[in-house]
Amino acid sequence: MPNPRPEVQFATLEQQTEAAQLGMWVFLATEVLFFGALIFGYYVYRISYPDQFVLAGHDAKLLLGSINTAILVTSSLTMVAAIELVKRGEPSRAATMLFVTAMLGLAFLGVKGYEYFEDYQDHTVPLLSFVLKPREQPVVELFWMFYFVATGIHAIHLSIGIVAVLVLALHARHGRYSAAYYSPLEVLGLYWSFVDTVWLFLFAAIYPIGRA
Amino acid sequence: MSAVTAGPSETYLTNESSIASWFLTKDHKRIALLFFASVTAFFFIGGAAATLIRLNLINPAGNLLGADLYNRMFTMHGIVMVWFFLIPSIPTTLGNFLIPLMIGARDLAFPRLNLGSWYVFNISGILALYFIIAGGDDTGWTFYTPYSTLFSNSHVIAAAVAVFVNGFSTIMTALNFVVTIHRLRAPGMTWFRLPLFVWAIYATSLVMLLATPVLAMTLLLIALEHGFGIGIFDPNLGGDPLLFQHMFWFYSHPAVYIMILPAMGVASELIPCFARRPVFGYRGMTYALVAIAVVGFFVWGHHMFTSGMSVFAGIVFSFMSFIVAVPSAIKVFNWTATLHRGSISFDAPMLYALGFVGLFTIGGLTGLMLATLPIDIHVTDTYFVIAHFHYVMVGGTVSAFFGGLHYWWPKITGRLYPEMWARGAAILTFIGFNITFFPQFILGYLGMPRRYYSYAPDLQTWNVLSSAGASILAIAYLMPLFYLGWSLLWGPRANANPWRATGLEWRTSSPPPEHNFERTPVVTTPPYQYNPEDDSYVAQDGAANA
Amino acid sequence: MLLPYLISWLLLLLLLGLSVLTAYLPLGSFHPLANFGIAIVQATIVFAIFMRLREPPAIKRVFACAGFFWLTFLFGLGVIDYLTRAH
Amino acid sequence: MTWLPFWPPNASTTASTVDAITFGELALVILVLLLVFGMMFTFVIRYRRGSTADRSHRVAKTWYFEIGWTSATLIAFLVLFAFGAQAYLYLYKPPKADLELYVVGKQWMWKVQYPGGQREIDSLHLPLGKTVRVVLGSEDVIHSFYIPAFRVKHDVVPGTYETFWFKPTQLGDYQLECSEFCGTDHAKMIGTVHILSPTDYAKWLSNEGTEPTLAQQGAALFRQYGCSGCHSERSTIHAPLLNGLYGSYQHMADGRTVFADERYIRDCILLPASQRVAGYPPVMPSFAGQIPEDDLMKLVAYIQSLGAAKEAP
Repeated sequence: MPNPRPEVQFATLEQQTEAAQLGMWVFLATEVLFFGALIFGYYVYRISYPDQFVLAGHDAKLLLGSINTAILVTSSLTMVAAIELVKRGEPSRAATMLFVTAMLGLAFLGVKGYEYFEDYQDHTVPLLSFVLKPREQPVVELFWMFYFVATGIHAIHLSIGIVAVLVLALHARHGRYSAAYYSPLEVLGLYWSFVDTVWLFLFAAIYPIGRA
Repeated sequence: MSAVTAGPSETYLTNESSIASWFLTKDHKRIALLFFASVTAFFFIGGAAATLIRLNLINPAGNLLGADLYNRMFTMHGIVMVWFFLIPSIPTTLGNFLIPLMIGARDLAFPRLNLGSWYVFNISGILALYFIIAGGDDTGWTFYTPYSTLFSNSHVIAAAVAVFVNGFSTIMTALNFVVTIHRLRAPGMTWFRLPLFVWAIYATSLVMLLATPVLAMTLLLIALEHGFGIGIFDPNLGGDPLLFQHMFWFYSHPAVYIMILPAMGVASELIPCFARRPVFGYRGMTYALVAIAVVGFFVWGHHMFTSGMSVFAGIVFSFMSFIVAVPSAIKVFNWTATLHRGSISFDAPMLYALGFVGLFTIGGLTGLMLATLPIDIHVTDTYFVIAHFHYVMVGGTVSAFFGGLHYWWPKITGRLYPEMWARGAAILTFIGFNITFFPQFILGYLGMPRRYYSYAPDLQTWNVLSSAGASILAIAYLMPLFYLGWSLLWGPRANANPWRATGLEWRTSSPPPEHNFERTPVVTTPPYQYNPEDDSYVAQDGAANA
Repeated sequence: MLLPYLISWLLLLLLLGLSVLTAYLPLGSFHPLANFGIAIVQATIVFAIFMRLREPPAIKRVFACAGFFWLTFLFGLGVIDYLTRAH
Repeated sequence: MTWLPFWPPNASTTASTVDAITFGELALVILVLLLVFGMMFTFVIRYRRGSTADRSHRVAKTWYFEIGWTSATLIAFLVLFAFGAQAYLYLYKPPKADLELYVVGKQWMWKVQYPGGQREIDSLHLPLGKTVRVVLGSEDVIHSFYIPAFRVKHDVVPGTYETFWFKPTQLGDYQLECSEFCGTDHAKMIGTVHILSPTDYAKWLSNEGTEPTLAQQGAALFRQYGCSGCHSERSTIHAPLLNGLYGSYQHMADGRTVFADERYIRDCILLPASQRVAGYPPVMPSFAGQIPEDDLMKLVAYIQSLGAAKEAP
């Protein structure tokens, strides 16, 4: 596989790689603000209604949330492993690693879907099946609205990531990448790990709430 | 005149001529022209709404449009002008065209992303046209909840989604500029040799990148609440409508700087060139640009002094609003001082630039009055605010946009525009603008609230005066459409550097070839090396009087 | 080469355990702070190791921090209002 | 300033404060404009292309000047800020009120309730020279209560109460407006404020005042909504008595101490979750969506009246 030539606006391939990475970092900065705005809203209400948010958080599925966190953290590991394998000149093993990463992403979505189902049975889904439990007041519904909006938008981001990882896995299998050229993999790796990071913050906000 | 040798005969305009070569182009200069077409269309759509608004207000009864139609009209005017004209105006057209040329690059870092940005912009534009044609939105461009979410029966979702999608275009373009300015500067083009226009676009891009996502999230929540009842801001559940205002203004105040910073950049190019001397305090100008971009994020609460926000927060935001005015003041003084001991000529771009400085100064000083808490309580949500921000956005940004368009017209099209017509339009803009908007300061202090389709009869004189001014302004804005159109076909050919200016964009042919430069230029000189004494200059690649 | 990644993966899982543990501790109003703090440490590990921020060029660190830095403006100035509302 | 054709009437103590600051600032604005425009005109004429003016010895050390005008503007701005902030604090620290009004904004009208039980729509009758405190509530969207002649304005936010005050100083009729966009007939959400002499005001009150007072109406509602079932000495449920509550400091279960004003009482009724008093179990149900705004204000007025009288009625 010969090294591709840089695009016309770049002097060298290295410059092009750096630009692509910088571009992804700039994009991630905007994503921080996107999710940050939602998390800001969440904490504003948590300050205003501390007791009720703790009550609401009792019904969040801590076990499923923890399993999902572990799945995503592991998927970050397999993602960087794939990049390292390409660097060492083993693109086909890297492709396998990428498939594993995508499968872990799908596993996350599966667990998430099951969690939504349990939420539904628990009557904590606003609009569809929502019942206030004893001592709960209407603000509890705000907690669940945040929960669904935040995890929903995160799931969309993750789905985009899964599709992209699968595409790159196919590319890797067909030998598009080599130790000399793997820039798209690195850029996608940044995105993937960032989506994990978002989940870490959502987990902290939603799940480990007062069960003492 | 110019000693620059004629470039290759193939320019970016003529190298390919199929329709696909335009709609699938990756050339930043062609994409700039595509953006120019879209943005101009929206300028006239928004202008049509403004015309109807001013016609309606001639009569105190306001029965020309009536309540519902009037409410839809000012909402459409606001949304179209803010997101479909002012915010993209200078960055996507002049910025897109000039950034690679000014820094000596062959294109932007991500040409496909640049083209994608134009398509996304047009998709959002079609959504905007959809909500307008389907019956409009009556929430005002600010989408205040709970009116927008629980009460309005208009097309709130379509409007919110249009603005949401528009945000992607903004972010794509800004990201492209930031990476390009970081990674693609020509050899020798250090940060403190960048023209101030590049600095201004860089600062603007930062604000776009860091503010727009918050708006996106906010409008997403508004659309979800209006469409599905996911009431994050619903007071019946204990939600706080002021939380919406915090999130909305966290974007929308910096958005004002998205509109004005590029205009400042344009003025900083024009004034030294036509005063034939270096800009006064180049470094100070760059620091001021960055300071405005950063401190601009600390002041959003001054839109909420009467909203029920805490008294303490009000005082903090008032303080910050005064602080952010300092760098703006520095810029005004530096532009004025740039005229000192220059050799000033009064071509149309300079007239627009001087108009910009004057009108921006009035807008900025009345902004100080609005930052003062007790005055703001009286005049917020009145025509005083309307007058203030039109002085900044229309008097400031639109004047600078027209100035820049005339200045770089020969570079973009390879043709000269008719100077006398252009000067006439510039002067008419200034006169019409002041007649339109100055009376609105008075109306505001008299207590006429904004967004009123009818008003007390004793305020009619000022309203009629304002509407009369608007008709002059409309003529002044339509004139360039005709004489610039004429120049496209019959204007005399321009040489590479008709203004004898120093930037790298003038070191290639007019219009430039596809990849901008025959050879990558090497920069040896700071910008604006003009000498008024012997009328000489040194271009940024070291060529003297080229 | 994979060792730093493996170590940070283990660290992340440990921190996850710690975060789950806090749910059962009576921390009162420090609860959100504790969880948020753990998330920040986890995010730092992911950014530094998995996203290779420790490697040059430095400019990417600037943008990686810029987002969070700007977010503190929203949180800082926004929360001022909520902490000082009349009552 | 009434001699100026473009100056609104000045009819309250607030208006004088605001006008004074406006004048000071306007003078400064005009001064700076004269300075900037004067310099611009002088320079463009003197140094126009082809003039014989000397162009050598241009300023080299520009930063001397820049530091000069940076510090000058900074100091000027800080002075303006200080004046404004001081006046703002004054405007937000109400003096003792002579009269309390309850105003509900509703698409597209203002409903006014007087302590004596009188009610009006889109019209206020107020005595000259008395300090008026207004409690604002909204039934639907955000409105803004604005009297230009008084230079006072405050948003009316659904889900909470806002309060502010003013003191009329001129007899006459003044316009009342809604200044936050609230829907179709936003521009018609206007009314008139009639400032009467104290004797005329008393006459007006007695002509209107046939109903029981606001607090008495509230007391009836207190029984009707079942509040008295818990909040009374005879109740078996451990709920706080409300005598002396208004205007006191309350200790919350989460450790905060809050001042019990109208907004607090309102929150306690609608969102008791956010305002749990220390030592009491969280058993109070939320009344959100069950009490119309007018009734709510009557209840608040009643609980307020308990604060004044230390005895239960």
